Amino acid sequence: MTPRRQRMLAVAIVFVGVSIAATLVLRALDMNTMYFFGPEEIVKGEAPVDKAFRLGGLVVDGSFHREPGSLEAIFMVTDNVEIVTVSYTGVLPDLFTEGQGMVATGMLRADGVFVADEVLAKHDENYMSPEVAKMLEEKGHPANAMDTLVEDPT
Amino acid sequence: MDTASYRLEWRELALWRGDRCLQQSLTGRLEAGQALTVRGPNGCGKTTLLRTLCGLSQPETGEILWQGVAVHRNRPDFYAHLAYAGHTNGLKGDLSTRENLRFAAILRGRHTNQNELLHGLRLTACADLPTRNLSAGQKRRAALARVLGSGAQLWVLDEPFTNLDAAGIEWLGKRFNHHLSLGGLLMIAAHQASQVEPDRETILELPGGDT
Amino acid sequence: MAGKLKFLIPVAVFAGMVAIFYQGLYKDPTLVSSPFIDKAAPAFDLPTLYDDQRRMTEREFRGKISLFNVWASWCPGCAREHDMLLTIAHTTDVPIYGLNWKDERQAALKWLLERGNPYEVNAVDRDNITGIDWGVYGAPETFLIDADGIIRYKHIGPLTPEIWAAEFLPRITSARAMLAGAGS
Amino acid sequence: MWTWFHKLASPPHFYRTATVLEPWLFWPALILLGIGLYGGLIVAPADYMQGDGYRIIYVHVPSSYLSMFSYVTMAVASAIGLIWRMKLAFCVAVACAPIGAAFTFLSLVTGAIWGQPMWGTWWVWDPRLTSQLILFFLYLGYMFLRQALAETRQADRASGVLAVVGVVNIPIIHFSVEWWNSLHQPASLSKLEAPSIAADMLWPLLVMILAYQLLMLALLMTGIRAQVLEREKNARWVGELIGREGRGA
Amino acid sequence: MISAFLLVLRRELTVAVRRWSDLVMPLMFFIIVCTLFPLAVGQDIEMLNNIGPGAIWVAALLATLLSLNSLFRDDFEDGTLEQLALDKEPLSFMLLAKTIAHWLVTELPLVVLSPVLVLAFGMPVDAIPGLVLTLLAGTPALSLIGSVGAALTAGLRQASGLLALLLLPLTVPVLIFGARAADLAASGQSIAGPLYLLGGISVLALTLAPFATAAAVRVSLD
Amino acid sequence: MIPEFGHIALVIALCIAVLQSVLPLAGAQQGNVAWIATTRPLAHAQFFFLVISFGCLIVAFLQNDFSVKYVAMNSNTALPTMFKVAAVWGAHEGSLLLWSVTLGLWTSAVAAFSKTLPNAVVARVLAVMGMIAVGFMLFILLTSNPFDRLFPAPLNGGDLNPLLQDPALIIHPPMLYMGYVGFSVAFGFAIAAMLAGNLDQQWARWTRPWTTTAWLFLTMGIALGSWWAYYELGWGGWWFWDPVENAAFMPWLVGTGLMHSLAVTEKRGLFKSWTLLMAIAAFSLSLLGTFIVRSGVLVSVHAFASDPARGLFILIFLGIVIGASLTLYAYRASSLETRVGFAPFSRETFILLNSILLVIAAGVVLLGTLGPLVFGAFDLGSVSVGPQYFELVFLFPMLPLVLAVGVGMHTAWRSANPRELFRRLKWPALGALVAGVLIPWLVFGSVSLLTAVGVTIGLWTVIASLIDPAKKVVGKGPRITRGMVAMQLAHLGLGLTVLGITVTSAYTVVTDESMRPGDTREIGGYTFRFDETLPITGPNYEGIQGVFTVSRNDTELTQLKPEKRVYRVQTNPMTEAGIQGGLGRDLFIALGEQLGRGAWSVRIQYKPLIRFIWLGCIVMVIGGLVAISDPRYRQRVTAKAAADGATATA
Repeated sequence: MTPRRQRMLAVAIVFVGVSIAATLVLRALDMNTMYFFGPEEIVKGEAPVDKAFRLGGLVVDGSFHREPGSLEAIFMVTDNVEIVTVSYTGVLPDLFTEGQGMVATGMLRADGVFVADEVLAKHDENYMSPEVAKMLEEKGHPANAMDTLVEDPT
Repeated sequence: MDTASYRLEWRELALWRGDRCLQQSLTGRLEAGQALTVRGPNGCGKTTLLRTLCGLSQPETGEILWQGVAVHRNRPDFYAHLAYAGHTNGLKGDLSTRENLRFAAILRGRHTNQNELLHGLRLTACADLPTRNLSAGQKRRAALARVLGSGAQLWVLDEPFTNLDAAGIEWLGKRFNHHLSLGGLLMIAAHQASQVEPDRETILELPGGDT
Repeated sequence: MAGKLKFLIPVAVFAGMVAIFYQGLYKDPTLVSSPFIDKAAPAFDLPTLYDDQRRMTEREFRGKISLFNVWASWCPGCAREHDMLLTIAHTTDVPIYGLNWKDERQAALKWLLERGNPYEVNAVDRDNITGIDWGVYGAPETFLIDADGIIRYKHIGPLTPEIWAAEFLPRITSARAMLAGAGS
Repeated sequence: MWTWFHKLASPPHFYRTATVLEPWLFWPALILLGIGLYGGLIVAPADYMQGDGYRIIYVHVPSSYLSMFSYVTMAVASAIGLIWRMKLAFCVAVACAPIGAAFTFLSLVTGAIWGQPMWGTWWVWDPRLTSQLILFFLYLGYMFLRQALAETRQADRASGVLAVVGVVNIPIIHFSVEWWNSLHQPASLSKLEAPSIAADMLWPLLVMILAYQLLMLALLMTGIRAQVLEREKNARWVGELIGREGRGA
Repeated sequence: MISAFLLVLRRELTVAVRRWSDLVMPLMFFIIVCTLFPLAVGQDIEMLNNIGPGAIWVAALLATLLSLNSLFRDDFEDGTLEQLALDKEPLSFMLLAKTIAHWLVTELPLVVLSPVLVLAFGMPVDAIPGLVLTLLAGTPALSLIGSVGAALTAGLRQASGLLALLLLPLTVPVLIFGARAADLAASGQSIAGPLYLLGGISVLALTLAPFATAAAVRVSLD
Repeated sequence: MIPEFGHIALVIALCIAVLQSVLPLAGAQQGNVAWIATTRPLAHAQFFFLVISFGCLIVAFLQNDFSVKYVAMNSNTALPTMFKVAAVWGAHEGSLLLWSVTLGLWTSAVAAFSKTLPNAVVARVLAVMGMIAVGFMLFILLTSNPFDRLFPAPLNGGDLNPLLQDPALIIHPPMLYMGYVGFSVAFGFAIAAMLAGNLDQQWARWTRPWTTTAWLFLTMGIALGSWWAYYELGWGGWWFWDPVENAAFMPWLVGTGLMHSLAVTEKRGLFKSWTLLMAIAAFSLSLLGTFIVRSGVLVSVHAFASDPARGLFILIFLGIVIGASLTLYAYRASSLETRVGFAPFSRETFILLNSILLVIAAGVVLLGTLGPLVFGAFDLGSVSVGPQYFELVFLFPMLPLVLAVGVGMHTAWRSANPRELFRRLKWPALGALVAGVLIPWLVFGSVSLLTAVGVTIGLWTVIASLIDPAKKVVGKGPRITRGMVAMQLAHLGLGLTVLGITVTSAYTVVTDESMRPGDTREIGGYTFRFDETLPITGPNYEGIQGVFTVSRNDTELTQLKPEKRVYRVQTNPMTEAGIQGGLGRDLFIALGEQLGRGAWSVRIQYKPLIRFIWLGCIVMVIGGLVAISDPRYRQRVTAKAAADGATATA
């Protein structure tokens, strides 16, 4: 085999291999490889029971409440499609607020309540000064961008 | 075989080992039917020169041409004509001599008669033993058998005579001359006399030490 | 069920170990060396004891039936068999070659000076390089090598007159007969 | 064009060029750093959500970017060195490694410091963070492999192969946030359309990135010069150079 | 080219069979690590279930590291590697054959052994096919990536620590996805996602690693 | 006459041991109080007769009674008295007797210091130990009797192996045996608990101090052994991974795991079956170690086969002791677990991880030690198991282990808060990391991967051990109990040892030089001048002493006097190295051979921080001493504690 043909073969092999690999990876990305579920999937029953996974979504405005004298916090999380109730006992991160994103690790109870061991605040990539945020809000644009948190339903 | 055209050339080679420059600029050529014996004190770069010409080491500068084409542009063609035996024997200790040789032969796409070679190198008795159990001389001879049976035009041998007895050296010399008479090329690094007919032989004396 | 079975793992592992040890227990020690019996003597190239410029290789064994004895001055078993070696050296024509194994040169020389030297030549293998090739387990060991440089027998432990008579002499006789037969 | 390229690739010439360039990179970098810090820490307003905590992006973002930039530079230089056997390319690659490792470390540490108030944890095994950590180990591997190989030429090529192999990690780091839904927020600047950061917060960030970039290049020049000197220590021009400086002093 | 590939593969397997005792150590290491966890944790099946997949994968990775050390070392020392480099057939192909042989003799036994471990870790029997599949999909990547590292360090004497450092960052993704897939399998869920990913990594490694290995071998020989 | 006396005493001890292994056990199982009451007297009587027997052997050595074969083979009139005593345990037979005496000592000690324990428990434990004693004494009497006579008696004896003629060796085997045999107590407790079918937290509390005591003897024994190797073998190595060292190291690893696991079982009632298994494993490995070390049975195949009677006996003995206990374990273990929960991030988890890693480490060492033997026995060819194998494989479990130690000791029981932990440990950890990279670099000028890792985790362990004491000194620390001090000391010792090992391995400078008197060499910043050679004569050897002057910056520091000895009887040449030790570094000179014309081959070494290896061991031992001095263990079991134990198991 001439070196030229050898090189062509090598290029062809690399091309085919990388294509196959890319196809496989893309298929994998279509599926949920991260143990990360949104409220919609949970409600649909796609998430496992009795198995730790991560739940992501936005904290529903006005849903947060804490029993007086107790560390247990109850709040709801939404992906603008469905809503899941989360229960968490412990200290919440500073940036955890209603209307913001969060990621919780825990298990789904049989009654559909997600019992979290850990709650992390998730921030979006938008930065602006409080004044601007306020102004935007008044104009009716929510300051936080949903799309960063919620998986594309398609 | 069609032998007329084979030739190996090297131009302006600079050889380095680590931070040490072994040779500044070597230029030379080897034509069909010729032998080149490389000599020089220890550490002058004999082995490095051989390995560089085979493409195992890269020269700092300069180029190597096989039939006028740069070697690294046409490795398969060059290697199809090359057989090399370096300091290591290139034998798997767990395989027998016969198996080692068969592997080398099939890889080159040849089916030579091993028995004649083994007999000539006095390896018949131990041909089926794992080479691990052979003596240093026997291992050396087995490595030589690989080169001699390769059918390659260019033989590059680093210290082929070590661990051989007088009879072995003489026998090897005959094979060298036979190879050259068929138009083969031979390059060796050696301390001893190369056993090659003087009119076919060129001697390259490398200057030693710090250049 | 699997949960309980796993507690049997240690017993099983241990039972395996016992079985292996038991195997080893009734193994004839000479069988251990079987990979080398009837094979060509492994090659070596070592300096000799009296003159470290001189080299000894396995080619020394060619052309005659010889013994190759692994010894060291620190080894009590070697002291026990030394007289037997001297007897062999004086009363038979079987040459004894020595492999001075993992030893100090000075000590070895002193040893031979004090006890007498039964060896033709001694190769010095201070770092157990040749010893590994030859499968030496410990000193003393004695190899019987025939005229073609093939190992015919290996004895582990001190040589005694009984072992010499029972194991070595018959083999030497038959090897001689073959050599003579081939020669005629 | 090619003569210029070849000329630049000759060690003495490059050494001189780098010597000239270095202050022109270093001082602007310092000045920009000052401006950027002033802009970021004092001029820019607090974030509507994170308050002042977000200001760490002025360190975090540039160092994350440069950790990748340095790696790509290193890999490209290594590839050039391997293919065209150019010594100078290896000098560049070798000089990149410690700089890149330092930026990666900085990025990891600032990320952790930032993550604590922002997410409520200093570390999660999410793809972005994990792959950044892997990048750090790749740098370490590169440097330790070099150290283990005594011969410079062999070390150049071996570590070059490693650098090229490791480059698969770069797209993973870059796209991990988009591929996997994870804790790390997407890049604020990568989108071609309007950046999702307010303008008065943006400009100090851009200034900082530029400052870091210049600083990295300045450090790179220093590194390359050291490499060139080390490798050419027996060459005549180095001897002349040292002699001249020696006389000057 | 194909025949050269098969020839090298056959020779590697022959040598491996004749030196099979060298293969036992990594395997034993794997077994030791994997059986001690169930014994130590005792009856806490839930905890065992949780650590099982991770433990099996880490053990597999470490066993691989153990065996990789000698992947090219012997060939480097006896000169057969340099003979391969001087052959007219592409070096990358022949090294791929070596790597595949390595997978067959060191990784495959681990895969074959893994069903027993599933039971020792108290995972459900249904998890066996899943775990075996993930190991089958992921271990080739370990061998292939490992071959690059082994080739880079072939000429070094004390290379084991360095080899680990070089390989860990490159193999960590395999480890993560492998353990995750095994975990999913243990809890009876679909493992298709991570399996595709592992397969993708393995195919990518299969495509690119041989070239890198060949380049690294040439560097080591220089 | 005296040897016969010793022989008879040994037989009597055997008879008592038989009684001791039957009566108390039967009594405990059937509730016969009278039989149980025989336990303690029998134990003391057995020890008494063993001591007499051993004393007789010592007397035989001191009197140069060469009509006793064992004395003839291992002693010599010229041998200094000190070494005559040491020679008693210098070879197979005597060392087995020492083993039995040590077992008797432990048995007697358990009998004496167990007043607080229920009598039935003591009866079972001592019965199990009695069974082991029976096995050992039978082995001695049937196959390796040290009192066998030799006829005719030689005029002079063979001499003790000169390698063994070192003060460290007088004390080394007894230490090691104290450790090995001490694990028999934990083993006895474990078997007794399984026989009784009752394994509660009390059990762990009783077992702990005994285990710790055995462990600290073993630690000392190993450290001394390594020290001895460093001093006596003459070339400055301190660990060789040879079967003899591994034999002591494996029980140590498992014993360390056992100590930790026992703590969890005591405090939380967890990991019972695992603790049991480790108690069995620690002692089993001790038994294995004994046979590897002294009988040579497992070292080389032909020693095994040359005396199949011995080998078979050992095998049957091991089979019965280990096999039976493991079978009992398999039968009982599954019923022992209690379901007490613990969080994934808690001290329990760390200790579990620690013990698993330690057992893995012991497992790979066992694999490497027995592997070659197994392959040899089956004729399967050779396996390449050298120091390289051990160093690589050993690192896998050890790196995470040492890394986890620092975190683990600051983790709370039951459930810890990782965030809180991070807050407390981030600066120490960062400091260790920075120092781990910078210190080697600044002090020694280069840093490699493993050095950086080793120094970092060593420092990290040291720092982590010192956090609480340091806070205490400043006045805001928590209350530090005796148990905590013990733990901190032991871990501090571990950190120091790791530091020592790393730095020594990385930065030792070794050169072999050919030197003549008057020559000087410069190594590691020190100048070595070879002054002269002097002939020397010792009690049973002759030799040559080299005199070297060491100076630094033109200041004379010391003189080193390495020796080359030849022992008269065994005629072995021996190298006695000249060592100048210091906390920071050792200077080490060994004389090689004469090269002619007055020149000698000389090996000069500069070994930084090597003393830290043994210093660390000493600190560990002190930690162990503090732990067993805890008065808690000597308190009578109160009704309340017993009730607590009962509720925890329920």
